[in-house]
Amino acid sequence: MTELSKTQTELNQPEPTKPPRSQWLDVWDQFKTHKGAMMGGVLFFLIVAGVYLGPFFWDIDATQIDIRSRNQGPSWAHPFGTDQLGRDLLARMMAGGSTSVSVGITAMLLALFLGSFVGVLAGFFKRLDGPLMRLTDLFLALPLLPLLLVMMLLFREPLNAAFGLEQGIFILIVSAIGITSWMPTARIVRGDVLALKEREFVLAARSIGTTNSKLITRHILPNVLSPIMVSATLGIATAIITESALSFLGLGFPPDFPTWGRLLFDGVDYLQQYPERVIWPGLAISLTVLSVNYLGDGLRDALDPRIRGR
Amino acid sequence: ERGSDGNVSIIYWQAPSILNPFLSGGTKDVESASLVIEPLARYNQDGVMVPFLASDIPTVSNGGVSEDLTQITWKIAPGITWSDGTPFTSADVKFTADYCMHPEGGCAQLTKFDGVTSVETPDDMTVVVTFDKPTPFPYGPFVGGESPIIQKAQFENCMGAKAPECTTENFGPIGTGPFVVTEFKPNDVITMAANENYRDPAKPAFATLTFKGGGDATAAGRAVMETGEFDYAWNLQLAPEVIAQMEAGGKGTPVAGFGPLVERIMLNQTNASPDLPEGERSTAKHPHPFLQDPAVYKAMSMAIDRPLLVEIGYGKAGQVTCNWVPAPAAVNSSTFSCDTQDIAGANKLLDDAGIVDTNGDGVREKDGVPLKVVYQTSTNAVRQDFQALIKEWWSQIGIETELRNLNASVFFGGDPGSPDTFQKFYADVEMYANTFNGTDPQSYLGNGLCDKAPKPESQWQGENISRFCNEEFDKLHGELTQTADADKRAEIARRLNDIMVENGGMIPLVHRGRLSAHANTLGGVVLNVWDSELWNAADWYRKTGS
Amino acid sequence: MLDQPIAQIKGLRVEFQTKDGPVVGVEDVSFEVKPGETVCIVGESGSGKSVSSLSLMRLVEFGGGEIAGGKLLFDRRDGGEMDLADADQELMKQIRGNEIGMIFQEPMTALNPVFTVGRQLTEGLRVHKGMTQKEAEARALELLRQVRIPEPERRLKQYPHELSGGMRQRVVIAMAMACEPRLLIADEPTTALDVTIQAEILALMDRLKRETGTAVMFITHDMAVVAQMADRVVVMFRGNKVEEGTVQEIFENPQHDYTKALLAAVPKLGEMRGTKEPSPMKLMGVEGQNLDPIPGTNDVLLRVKGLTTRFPVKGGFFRRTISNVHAVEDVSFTINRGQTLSLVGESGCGKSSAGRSILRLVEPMAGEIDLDGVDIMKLDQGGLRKARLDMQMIFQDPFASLNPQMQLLEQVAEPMRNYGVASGSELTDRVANLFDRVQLPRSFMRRYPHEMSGGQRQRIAIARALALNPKLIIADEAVSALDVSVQAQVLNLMMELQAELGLSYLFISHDMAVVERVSHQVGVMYLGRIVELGPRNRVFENPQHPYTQALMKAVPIADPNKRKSEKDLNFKPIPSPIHGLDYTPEPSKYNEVEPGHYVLTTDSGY
Amino acid sequence: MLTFTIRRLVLAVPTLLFISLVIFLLLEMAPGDPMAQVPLTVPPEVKEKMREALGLGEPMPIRFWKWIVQFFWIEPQVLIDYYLGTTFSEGKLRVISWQTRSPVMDIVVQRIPQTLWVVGTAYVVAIIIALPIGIYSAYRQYSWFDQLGTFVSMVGFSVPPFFSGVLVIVIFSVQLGWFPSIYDTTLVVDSWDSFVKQLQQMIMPVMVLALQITAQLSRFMRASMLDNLNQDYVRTARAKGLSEYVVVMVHVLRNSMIPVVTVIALGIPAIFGGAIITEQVFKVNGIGQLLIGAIQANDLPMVQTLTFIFAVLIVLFNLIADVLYGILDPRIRYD
Ligand SMILES: Nc1ncnc2c1ncn2[C@@H]1O[C@H](COP(=O)(O)OP(=O)(O)OP(=O)(O)O)[C@@H](O)[C@H]1O
Ligand SMILES: Nc1ncnc2c1ncn2[C@@H]1O[C@H](COP(=O)(O)OP(=O)(O)OP(=O)(O)O)[C@@H](O)[C@H]1O
Ligand SMILES: [Mg+2]
Ligand SMILES: [Mg+2]
Repeated sequence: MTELSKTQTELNQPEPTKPPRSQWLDVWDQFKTHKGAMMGGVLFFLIVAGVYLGPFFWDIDATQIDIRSRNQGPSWAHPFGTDQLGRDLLARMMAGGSTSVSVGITAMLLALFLGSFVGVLAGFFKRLDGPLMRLTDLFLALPLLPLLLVMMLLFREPLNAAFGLEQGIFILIVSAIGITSWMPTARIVRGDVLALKEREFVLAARSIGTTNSKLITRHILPNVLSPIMVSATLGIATAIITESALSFLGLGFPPDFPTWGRLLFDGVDYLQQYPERVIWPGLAISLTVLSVNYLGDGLRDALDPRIRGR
Repeated sequence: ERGSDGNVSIIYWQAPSILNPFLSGGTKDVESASLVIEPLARYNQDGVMVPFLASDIPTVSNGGVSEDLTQITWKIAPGITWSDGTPFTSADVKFTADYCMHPEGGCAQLTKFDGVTSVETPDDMTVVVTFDKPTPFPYGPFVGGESPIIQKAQFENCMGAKAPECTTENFGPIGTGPFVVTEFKPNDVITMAANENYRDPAKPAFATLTFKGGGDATAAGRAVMETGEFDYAWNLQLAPEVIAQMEAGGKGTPVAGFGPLVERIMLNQTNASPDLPEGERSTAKHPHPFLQDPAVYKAMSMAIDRPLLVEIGYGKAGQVTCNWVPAPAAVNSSTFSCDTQDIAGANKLLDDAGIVDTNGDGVREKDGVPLKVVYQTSTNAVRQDFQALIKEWWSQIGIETELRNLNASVFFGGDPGSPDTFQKFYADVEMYANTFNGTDPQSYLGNGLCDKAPKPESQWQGENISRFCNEEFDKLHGELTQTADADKRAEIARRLNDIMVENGGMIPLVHRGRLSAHANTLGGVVLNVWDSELWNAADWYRKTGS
Repeated sequence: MLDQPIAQIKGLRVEFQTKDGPVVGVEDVSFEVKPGETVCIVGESGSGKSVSSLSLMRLVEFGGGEIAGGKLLFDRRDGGEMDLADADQELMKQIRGNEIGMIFQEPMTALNPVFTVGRQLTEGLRVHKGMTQKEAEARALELLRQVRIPEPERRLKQYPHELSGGMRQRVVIAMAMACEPRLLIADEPTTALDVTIQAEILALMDRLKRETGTAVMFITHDMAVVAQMADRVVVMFRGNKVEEGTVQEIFENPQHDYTKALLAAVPKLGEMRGTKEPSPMKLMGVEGQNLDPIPGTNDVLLRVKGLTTRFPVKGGFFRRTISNVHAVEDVSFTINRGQTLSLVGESGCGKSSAGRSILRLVEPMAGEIDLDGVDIMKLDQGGLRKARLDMQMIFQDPFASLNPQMQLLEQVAEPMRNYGVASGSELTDRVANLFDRVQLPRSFMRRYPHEMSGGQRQRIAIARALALNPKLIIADEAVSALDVSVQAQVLNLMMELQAELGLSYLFISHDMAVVERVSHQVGVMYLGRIVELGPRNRVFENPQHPYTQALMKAVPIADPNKRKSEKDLNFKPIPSPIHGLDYTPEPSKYNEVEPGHYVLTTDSGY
Repeated sequence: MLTFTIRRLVLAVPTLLFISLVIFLLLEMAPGDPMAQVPLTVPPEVKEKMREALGLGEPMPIRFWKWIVQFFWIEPQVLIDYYLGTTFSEGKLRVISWQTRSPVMDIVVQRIPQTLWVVGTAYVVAIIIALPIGIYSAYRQYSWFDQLGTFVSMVGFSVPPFFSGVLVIVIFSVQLGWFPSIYDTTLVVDSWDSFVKQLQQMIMPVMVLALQITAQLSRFMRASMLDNLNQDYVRTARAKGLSEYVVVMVHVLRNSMIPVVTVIALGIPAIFGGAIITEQVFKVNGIGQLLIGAIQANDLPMVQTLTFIFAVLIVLFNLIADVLYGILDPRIRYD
């Protein structure tokens, strides 16, 4: 009989040997094995650190004008060279980066939030679907520039008064970009939610008394993470570039406030004489976007338990 | 010989949208139209009037202008025909005046006809213009690119409210100029061909002309000087290094000319603080807390390194100036000198005036009010560089500056609903450039008159942007309107200029020229800042051998 | 020549490269298939059955596998034996579909959704036989007739989703048969189908084999099907062959422990003959099993009367309802405390809809539902939420009903969280207890659904249903997706819980043998109505309604001596449940043939 | 399907009317003045007169109503007149641009060819490039080709056209002198030579635009292919003995194209909308440039009309995408 019971235990599925561990450790484990994600993560960390901590080590002010040493190439005094007013490009890259990265990330988050919110509502509540999708059409159709002008007109002064100059403009720009770029996310998320809603586990969740709000946060949202991640990666790039377009139109930050987009835009005129002026900001934007992309890929894989198990 | 040199191509980075200058007023439209329709007389490159459709320039001495300065009589040169072959007569000239002075027409050049009471045509070749009062400078109507003659036969049905409906006419006016329109694509491109009926049978040398619009100044400059795709590029407002680099391309040459265009900083004489109630902000009710203090504005001016500004922003196309009206040469005052920066002097001036930093924050205070200014301008690379530099310099004399740049179409758009227009001037200082047409500064100087200040009652319209108000100035300007003698007029003008600058209405920065570029193979280009740049397109030709 | 095997597998070993290193899918398997013979391969889920067959087709490579050793000898049609293990893909292309045909596990997904049936059928013919479009279509038509699809001309132009599951499976079979392969591999072709269709398909394959002399390799874990089909049987366990023999040998004299356990776990129709109450199954190797019958009580827990559920079919310009799917039509029954009522019937007859209607997960149109004195139909959303404390559901597909992104701990804890029953460490304790209850190791609490086997997932679903101590559990095909050994474990667990906690079940299934094992009462559904309702032994031993009788006949019996022949089966196509708005169905009237045994007298459409 | 389409079309009418109202209000609220580009030398009184001549003095509701009538009633008549030679529209006031004082629709019609040529070609080129890249990247997931594809498309996506455009101009026009830097909208393609010229002037803007579109589309294509490559029906197809090419390019591709085609369809309004920055950089002077110019000049009738046409296209192509979805995927049935 011992023989038999041995077989019987054997007949049960092989048990896992790994001890139980926290979800986040799992995520981190999986994340670590994704080479691209690690590289992306490290790079992004370096960029963020360089941009926010850099100024502590490189204490030239980004707006300090040293007219005698203008238009210089890279040197020890100015590793990235100087611009047409003799401002140190490294310092400007760092200052610009902190604005651009903050704007990129916050605007992207805002757009994601709006897009996911609208998308989830439209997909989940049949009644809201029509109106919300028409709203999306409306926003897609609205001309961006007049919209921004109106926003500037209505909100610049109150925001300046409430949050101070820099904060006010920051909030304004971030919301302007966010409000005008959530629509694709909303569409994608809605499509996924529509499909997800028909899945049986949603019905199952309902049968155990899960309320709608919990249903959305616990069951629907985690499962639409993957398209949201993709939108997020693309969103950062769009936000950084849109910001530069805004500055160019005189709708962005005050002129003494460098951002990568603006540095790139200003540099374009000097493309032939001083190519490094476009290379630095161009490289910075591309690297940020790339690193966020790989980071997003890795995160998506890491957050999806089905892939993580493999 | 006419038509022997093939095609000439011109690029304007602003695209013409209409070929009827009376309906637009935009430089791009006026200049493109100047290839087709012509005035009786134009200014040449020196600002001197030369007859075009008229046989000579009427003056008091030759009897063309009446002694009491209320009448001018133009004689039309013989043998001029419209491009459709019909003869050009005084009826066309009179019609042009009627057309523009029609109350419902919305004519952009109405000021040219200021004070005109009647236009008479005693015969086919004579035009008599009568003014309501003595007009020392009677060359407003029918002179210069802004006031060309249009054909009566063509525009007869386009008077007043009907003007905008005449698309064909507005897009293809029949003219007397060297070229005729073959196709007009609004805001894009115009193709023209040589006028078969042009008065000089040997001109124009080019059989066809392409006038491309749109893009940006960099691209236009590149297309002429680097790739050689175009023959002529207009108004290249670019950093000097960029121009130099382009010139090194070897295909074209930049040319500069100086009109009365001045880049200046306007000083708000009134308080623009956002704490004031709407409707009282930036009005004469509340004088500015410190900008009217001579020590302050003089120090601000002294702190500025103008030669550097010129070098960085305009290069060849700029000159240092301390004057509001630096051209024509006769009216250029020599009272002030400002070509060296003097930070120490500025600081001393402020210290002596008792305007010092009392609380140690690096910013001076006057009567407890810190010297913090909001400095606004339109969005434009050079202006932003200027802002950055000037902010830096002012910080060295204890003035803190907040920079703001605004979309040009909002800033210069007169929308009374927007807080960001240059007329509303919801800032302490603002920078832009202004100029006048022709050579007579009288009405331009009138921009300093007390009652021309924009205010809520006038829907914020008015040319006295800095709300400058000076009794002596107003009186002197009145005198100017009565004076006919050229030297006397010039002297008064210089004094008006001095009063404005001395009393802190503005800080002139750079006398800006116009920088255009032409291909090395294009001959006959004479840059003219007093009239249309294309004024002598009839004389252009292709240089052989290159 | 007949004795020359068509295919010989010798010492096959297949490995998969994964992130955690190589995984052995098949360790060492050898067997052979002779012409005109059906070899059944049985074994638990994951034992390497599919991988072996895919290796023979050399399709494992596309799934990331690699044939690490062994020979795959195949006798080609134009003479000559060759080793497929080292044939190149170019040659394989000629063999696949042409000389070896394959029927895949999942009929629902094996067809390309965007091409018509005709196109998919003719593709292989044109490639291998060089037929023109016309010839191929003619042949496809002939094939569809052979597999007895009604209206074959029309089907050719239809898309897969327009066919029912059974029809789709037949199309897949026709596709595999198209080029008259010498060897037909059928990988669990009937697992997902209900008995009636399954019976039809098995009969069909049998006939085709007899008529064309094709050798068949039949993969399944259903012993009843094996008994019905096989000539020889190969038993696989964890990547190895553990036993091989003729079907009689295996059924009558199994040698290996695993084979014995497998056979023991098979519920056999008729096993419960003569008993009134259900009792747990005797499992091999489990000591101290309590096999007492479960009597239940006589006091009514759930009373359903005249339940009617219709799904609107919208159409027209203003998207008005133009007709209704009559999914559940005037259904009445009662369930006693501690007892089980089973609903059986063909796919699509409305079983799940009935179950869901009771929970009001779909809104019923009419009827009364009384659960322990609570009128469910009258409740508002809040009340309903509260009422669901007492009734829970186990869903048809355990994998689909679990959120793939949530840890099991969270999933089981969720109902308690929702009702604020417990929190913090108490919650964790209760979840742990539930895991113990359903015999899952506590270490599984932090796993995700995909990391579990089907049986384990089903236990999670049960644990979740139990979390709130409900009085009634609606188990919708809770065991259909499982292989027999796991199925037996789950069934026993459910019965054990019933005995201990006095739970009532509404058990929905199409497997008659399972139903016989677990129920007190049985209701047979057809086209939305219960056509026969009564105590289990009465319905099974004395079926009155013609539909019940047909259903009973279709059930395969796990005994090779009791094979059914195709002649016994005769199924009518099911009429459409969609009716116009003006259609008023007659009320269901029943005739009480025996005490408590009702038979529908109204015309049910059968 | 047909009733679905018709119903959506009918529903589109109130939607579009509402959108047009919102656009109108937005433009009204936006600061700016059609006289902004008139030189400062023109005094305010004259500007005021000019404004009145444009009809700016009238109250807002009247102006909106006028626009509605002009756009929905008179413009269609003009179109009918144009094709049938009738004279319905004679003497009626059309939507007139403030900048050019000419009918807006005439200019739009004038601009469409170059926009379609350039942006449309770019779109087509991008599709032609992106699909194979996406397919192959998915088929060989994580191969060096896939990695490179990801890298290039991400860089392509993150480089703004005001930079890449100038870069290619400097390289190909200034340094190499291969292509003209300024697009010639007057070129008439009627011979081989002019065709070559047209190609030359199109290459750079098309390149810049296509890079961006390719980047996005190839990502979509790849994801969609990956979803389908592991489906069971692919194995079935292989088991039938079909060649790899047929399996991937017929069976998988057809399924993967379903979402991608709708993405492509949704992108089409953008073609008509033009590519503002790219058109500006290369002086293509298409619809995009027209719009930005009109916005800068505060030419409200022009902006209103263009944005509205754009809105119509968006709504229309949304519908087309939905319908396409239904056609391509036989499982989806509306109604
Ligand atoms: N693509 C793959 N990658 C990794 N491992 C795999 C893959 N395909 C199959 N396996 C493993 O190979 C083993 C055999 O799987 P196979 O599919 O042959 O099982 P089966 O006997 O057909 O089971 P079922 O009855 O569930 O179909 C399993 O352990 C499985 O995990
Ligand atoms: N949400 C729904 N909308 C429309 N029709 C539905 C819906 N759900 C089920 N139906 C239809 O109702 C009928 C009964 O379906 P139900 O799922 O109850 O069948 P079932 O007996 O459970 O079948 P199976 O054994 O396949 O699970 C079927 O015709 C089905 O197509
Ligand atoms: Mg299998
Ligand atoms: Mg069901």
